[in-house]
Amino acid sequence: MPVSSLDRRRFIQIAGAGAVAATQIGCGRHQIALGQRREIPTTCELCPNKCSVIAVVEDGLIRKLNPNPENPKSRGMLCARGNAGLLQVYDPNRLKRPLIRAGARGEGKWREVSWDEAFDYTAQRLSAVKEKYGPQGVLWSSTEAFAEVFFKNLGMAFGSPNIVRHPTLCLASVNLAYSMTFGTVPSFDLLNANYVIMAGANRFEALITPDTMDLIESTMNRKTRLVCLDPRFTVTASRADEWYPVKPGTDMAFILAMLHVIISEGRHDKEFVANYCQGFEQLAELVKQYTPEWAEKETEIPAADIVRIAREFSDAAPRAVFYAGRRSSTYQNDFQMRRAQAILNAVVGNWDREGGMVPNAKIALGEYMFLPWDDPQAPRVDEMEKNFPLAAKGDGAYLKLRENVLAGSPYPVKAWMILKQDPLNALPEQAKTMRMIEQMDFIAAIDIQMSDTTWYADVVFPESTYLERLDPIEVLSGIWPVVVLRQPVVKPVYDTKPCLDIVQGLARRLGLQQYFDYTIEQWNDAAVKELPLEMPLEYLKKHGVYTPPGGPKYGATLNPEHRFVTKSGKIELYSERLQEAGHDPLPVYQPPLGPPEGRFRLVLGRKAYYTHANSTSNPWLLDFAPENHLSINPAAAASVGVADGDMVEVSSSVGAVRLRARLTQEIRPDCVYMLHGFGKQSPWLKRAYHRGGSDAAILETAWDKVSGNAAMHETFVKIRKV
Amino acid sequence: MPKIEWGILIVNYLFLGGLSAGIYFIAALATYLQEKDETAYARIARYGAMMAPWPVALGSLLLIFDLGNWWRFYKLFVHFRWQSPMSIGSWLLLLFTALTLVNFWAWLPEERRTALVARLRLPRWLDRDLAGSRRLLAAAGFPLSVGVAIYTGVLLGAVQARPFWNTNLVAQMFLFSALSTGCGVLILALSLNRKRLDATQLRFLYTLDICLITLEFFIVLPYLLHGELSVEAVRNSLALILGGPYTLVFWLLFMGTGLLVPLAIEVWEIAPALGSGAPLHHNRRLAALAAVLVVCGGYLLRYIFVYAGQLSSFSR
Amino acid sequence: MSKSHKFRFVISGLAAIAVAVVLTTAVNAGTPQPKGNEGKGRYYFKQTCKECHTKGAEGGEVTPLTKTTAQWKAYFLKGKHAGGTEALTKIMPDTQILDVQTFLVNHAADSLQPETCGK
Amino acid sequence: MHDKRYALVIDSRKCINCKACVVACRAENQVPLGASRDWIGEEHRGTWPRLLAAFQPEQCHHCVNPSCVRVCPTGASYQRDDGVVLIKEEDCIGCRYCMIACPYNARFFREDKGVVEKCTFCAHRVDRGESPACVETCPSKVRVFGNLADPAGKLQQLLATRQFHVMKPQTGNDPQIYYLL
Repeated sequence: MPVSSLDRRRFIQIAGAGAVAATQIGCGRHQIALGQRREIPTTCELCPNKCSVIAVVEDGLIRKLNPNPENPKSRGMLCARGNAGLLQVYDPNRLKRPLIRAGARGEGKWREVSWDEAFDYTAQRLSAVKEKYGPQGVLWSSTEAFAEVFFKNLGMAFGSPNIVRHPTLCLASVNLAYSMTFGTVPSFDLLNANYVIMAGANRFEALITPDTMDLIESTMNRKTRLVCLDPRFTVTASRADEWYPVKPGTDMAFILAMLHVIISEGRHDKEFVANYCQGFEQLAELVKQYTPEWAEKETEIPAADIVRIAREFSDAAPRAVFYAGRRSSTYQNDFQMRRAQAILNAVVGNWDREGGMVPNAKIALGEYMFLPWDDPQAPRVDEMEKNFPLAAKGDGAYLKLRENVLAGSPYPVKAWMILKQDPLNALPEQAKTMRMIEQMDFIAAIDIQMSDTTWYADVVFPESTYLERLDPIEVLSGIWPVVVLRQPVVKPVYDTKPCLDIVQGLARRLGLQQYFDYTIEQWNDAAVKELPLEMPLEYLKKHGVYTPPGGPKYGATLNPEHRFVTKSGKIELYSERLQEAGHDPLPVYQPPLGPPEGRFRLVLGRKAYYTHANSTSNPWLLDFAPENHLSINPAAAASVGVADGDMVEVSSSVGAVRLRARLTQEIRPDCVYMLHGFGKQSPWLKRAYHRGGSDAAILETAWDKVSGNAAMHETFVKIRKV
Repeated sequence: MPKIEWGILIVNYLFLGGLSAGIYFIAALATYLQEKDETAYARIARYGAMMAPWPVALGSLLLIFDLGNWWRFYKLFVHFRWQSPMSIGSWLLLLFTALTLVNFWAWLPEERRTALVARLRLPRWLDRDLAGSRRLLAAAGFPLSVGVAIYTGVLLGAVQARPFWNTNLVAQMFLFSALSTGCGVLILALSLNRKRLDATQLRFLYTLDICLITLEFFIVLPYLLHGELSVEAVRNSLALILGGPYTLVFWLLFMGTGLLVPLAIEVWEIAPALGSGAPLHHNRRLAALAAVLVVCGGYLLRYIFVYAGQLSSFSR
Repeated sequence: MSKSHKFRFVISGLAAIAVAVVLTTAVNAGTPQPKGNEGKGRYYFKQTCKECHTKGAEGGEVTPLTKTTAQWKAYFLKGKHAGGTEALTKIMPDTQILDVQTFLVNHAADSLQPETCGK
Repeated sequence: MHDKRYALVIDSRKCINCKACVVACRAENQVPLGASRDWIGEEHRGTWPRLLAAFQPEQCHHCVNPSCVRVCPTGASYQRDDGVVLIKEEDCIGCRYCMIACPYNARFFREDKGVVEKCTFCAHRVDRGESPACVETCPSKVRVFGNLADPAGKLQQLLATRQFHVMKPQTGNDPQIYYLL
């Protein structure tokens, strides 16, 4: 019998939010002629996909967000979060005006202040830290956003080397592995591929545009064969033609065995390899040892299937891809696993071919030329040069950075500026992040809601939500790139400001105004001036998105003249740079540690009802999963005496959370799973407050050795009924 | 899984509507049957006339208060929709309630009537003797009371989305159950009369009730048999009372103490009179017990059907 | 040429020699990167060089990817512009040359430029 | 035969249970918090590692013989000529008979207004020439909305070339959501 997870019949009366609140707020503030209906195109900000939306505004109130079909990346869709985005604007619990902490940190006593006071106070506290510890004593951390550039620039102009961005909690290992192989990170043409292998990527639950839509289209039209490797029976697994509950951490053995079959049977694209790749001989030599029979023991995938999949994959090439996936590192050798993927893709010659792996096309935007500043005097506190010499230095390495800040080495960092980020939930080992917060003399956060981390700030700057502000114009890269505009569809409902205004307010008081003497309009004017449009800005305001004509193009790099942005100028199967840095120049397999007796591997994933840890308080979304559970196989649950619905304590070496157990056949018995984004401690996140548990509290600190990316599957937990 | 939308108020309403219909029907029968140009069972007729209006009036109020917008209930009488059992039922209820009130008036002793008119400052023309119309009112009551009683079952039985209900046997079941509860209330009224037990009238009610309970029993049985031999959805829905959440209340409380036990008591009561025409056992307590059990059984039947029916549905 | 100009010319000449010496050492030593300000270099490159070095313009398109690290190092060692006909110092104040060089070398065709998420 | 008969064809295999349709409907129709006019039915079965998970978008089926309309005592529930089943809020007395009569449990009771509510096929949008919000927003384009009476329309085309089933046909309601197999 179908079980609906949703209790629809009688609605639960929850005080205050939604359309009712919208009506109340809107009527008070804006004098707009009744009956006026406008449709304003803009760009979503509920997740990193940045889909194009059309806001329907009636009487000054946002009534509905519709998908904008003009954007070929979002393919005329808007997901649950995108549809729920308008409640960000009308959330009665959002940040409404600047706040300065009045009680002890975390006590929740705030004083509403003017913007001037917030700026003055922050500038004074930052200057004090700078005086005592130097500009490097201030850490600037941010998550990806169109306006992130302003915040980052303020940190750099301030003189701090310690700008830490989100990639080492995100895709750093993928990006680095593909960059080191191809000189760039390509997209995967899932719409036209005939054979797709996904390992650990859950494209049908964690949505990525256009990949999700393309893959469902191509697989469900029985055109594309989808092979899925995942320790959980995800929605992606349920839609795959073949699913293998691979032993966690052994994906690389599977890939290497595929390479073994393909190369030993001469199934690789010999011409492509000869013309575009270097290091094939060393690769062939390396993978000789990785037989399918060996891989079967590692992965628990039958050798015969590995052989068959390798043959089918190479037969389908170039319309065959081993999908890179989009997640943070799983294990400490994640970079090497990603390299193995990249190499597998390279040798079957799917590079820059329809249905293959395609380098992202570019659209050049103009730049507003602001004055450059001096380089920082101090080295980075995370010592990127020493620890991760190959990684993207401007991003930093978050976990290593936290270690060094806590150790006060090589120097003290005593103030923390945070943009749109919730490190308490985003980083493993919450207790350590809390210690980092505690050792800060000063913390200021720019956010739209009172996240757990913002709760511990000394000053809170309320940013206008994405529907209330003009952001820098951006290019969304891809096989078919687009230019998108995010423009305000309503005036700010509360006393909030966009990021640039906040940055400028601070810059003025820090004596850095000369680096920010432009408006967002000037910035955007400069950005669009080279677009092949007559009135580019007007066009974008009207359409929200500019799509270059002609559609996807393939094969631009497939000429012998083309130089890949690698050391050799070729696709580097074998990497000298890796060798120089002391890493394996070719991916060498290391078996993962198995769970000790009585413990389970904690595996993580995302579901697109929520973006990371930041939309669980949205009333239109929360009822899809009002709290997170511990998913555990019944056989495993029986071994620890846990029944469905029992409250359990999930503990690791760094912490414990309490959750209800949900017994499910859809997970390997040696793994347990919990959804991210729960266990909120900020009371202002009213609906999410104290629901479920935060995975950050129990994840242990571990990172990928090459990229510094947080490794999220290295934690073994104990389960105890309470 | 569907949820319960119609709750205890509706159970009460279906029960009370049926109860009034039953009382009225029995009383009308008592009025209509004559011996030597006299009403054969005058006390039953009078008790019935006095009691019949109130359950249905209360039930209708409950129905109205169960509405999401009770002040819009007048809309029921702005429209007539012949396909909607509820629309037909509303009109039936309206007519029936009016009839019970007129009948009440016709059976009210003169001095009380006059006093009531004076106390309530009713128009003087109301103070009129309608005793002569009692047989006419009784005759008019047969179709209306049967209509109301059967409608409470049709209301459920007409819903093809609920396999538990979707058989015409539900309407008959509710009809006989309604008449039986009416009988039960009248037995109770007679047995509570301190003066004396009127053997003739009581035997009339016992006999009638034994017939009604037997009829009801032989509708419940085919309901179960037919259901078990019917399509999958109906079989599945019967599982609610044959091994599901309502099994105990159905078999033990309804079939057992609500149907068979009172039947047994009543048979025992009139047993001496069966062969020889000897007097009844005349056990006042047993009579009251049987009556209460019959009434409770009728209530439980509606409870079981309203709740279990809503939980039943087609699976695909 | 005015006195101050002459003075600046001399100084820039000296600076160029100094830079050249430093660079020669650098190239000879192997891989050390120039220690200018990359951000400023980018700014000057866009402000000055991109005037002529864009697609269709008189100088033809030049980007950091136009040359490899070694080629850029050699180019700046030579310090000649416009097909070797003109000193770089005529185009750009000498103080900026090191910055531009740093930018170009750091982003040369064979440099390590891992991509990131967002910008 | 009317020249318009709106209906939905749903390719459930494409449904990934992302709930975009549910939230789009909530926003478009200002559905009260906690309630939904459309939802995703889920089916999970099997034993590790042989498993199945299937999803089925559901909402009002806008039946040809809508039992909800039949049982409504006031005529608040009615059907338009184009097949769309609607509720006149001002005529709804809140008796909830229609909810009980609906084989699909597609209706819910709105306590703040005391009336019954359900999917309208976004009639207000459709009348403007747009598609229902759930149809428009769907990432995998599971739902195809259109005019069944149009012999050359996309619905007839799909139904002519694909196998399909409808839910609970035994009720005789003749539901107008066609699920492709």
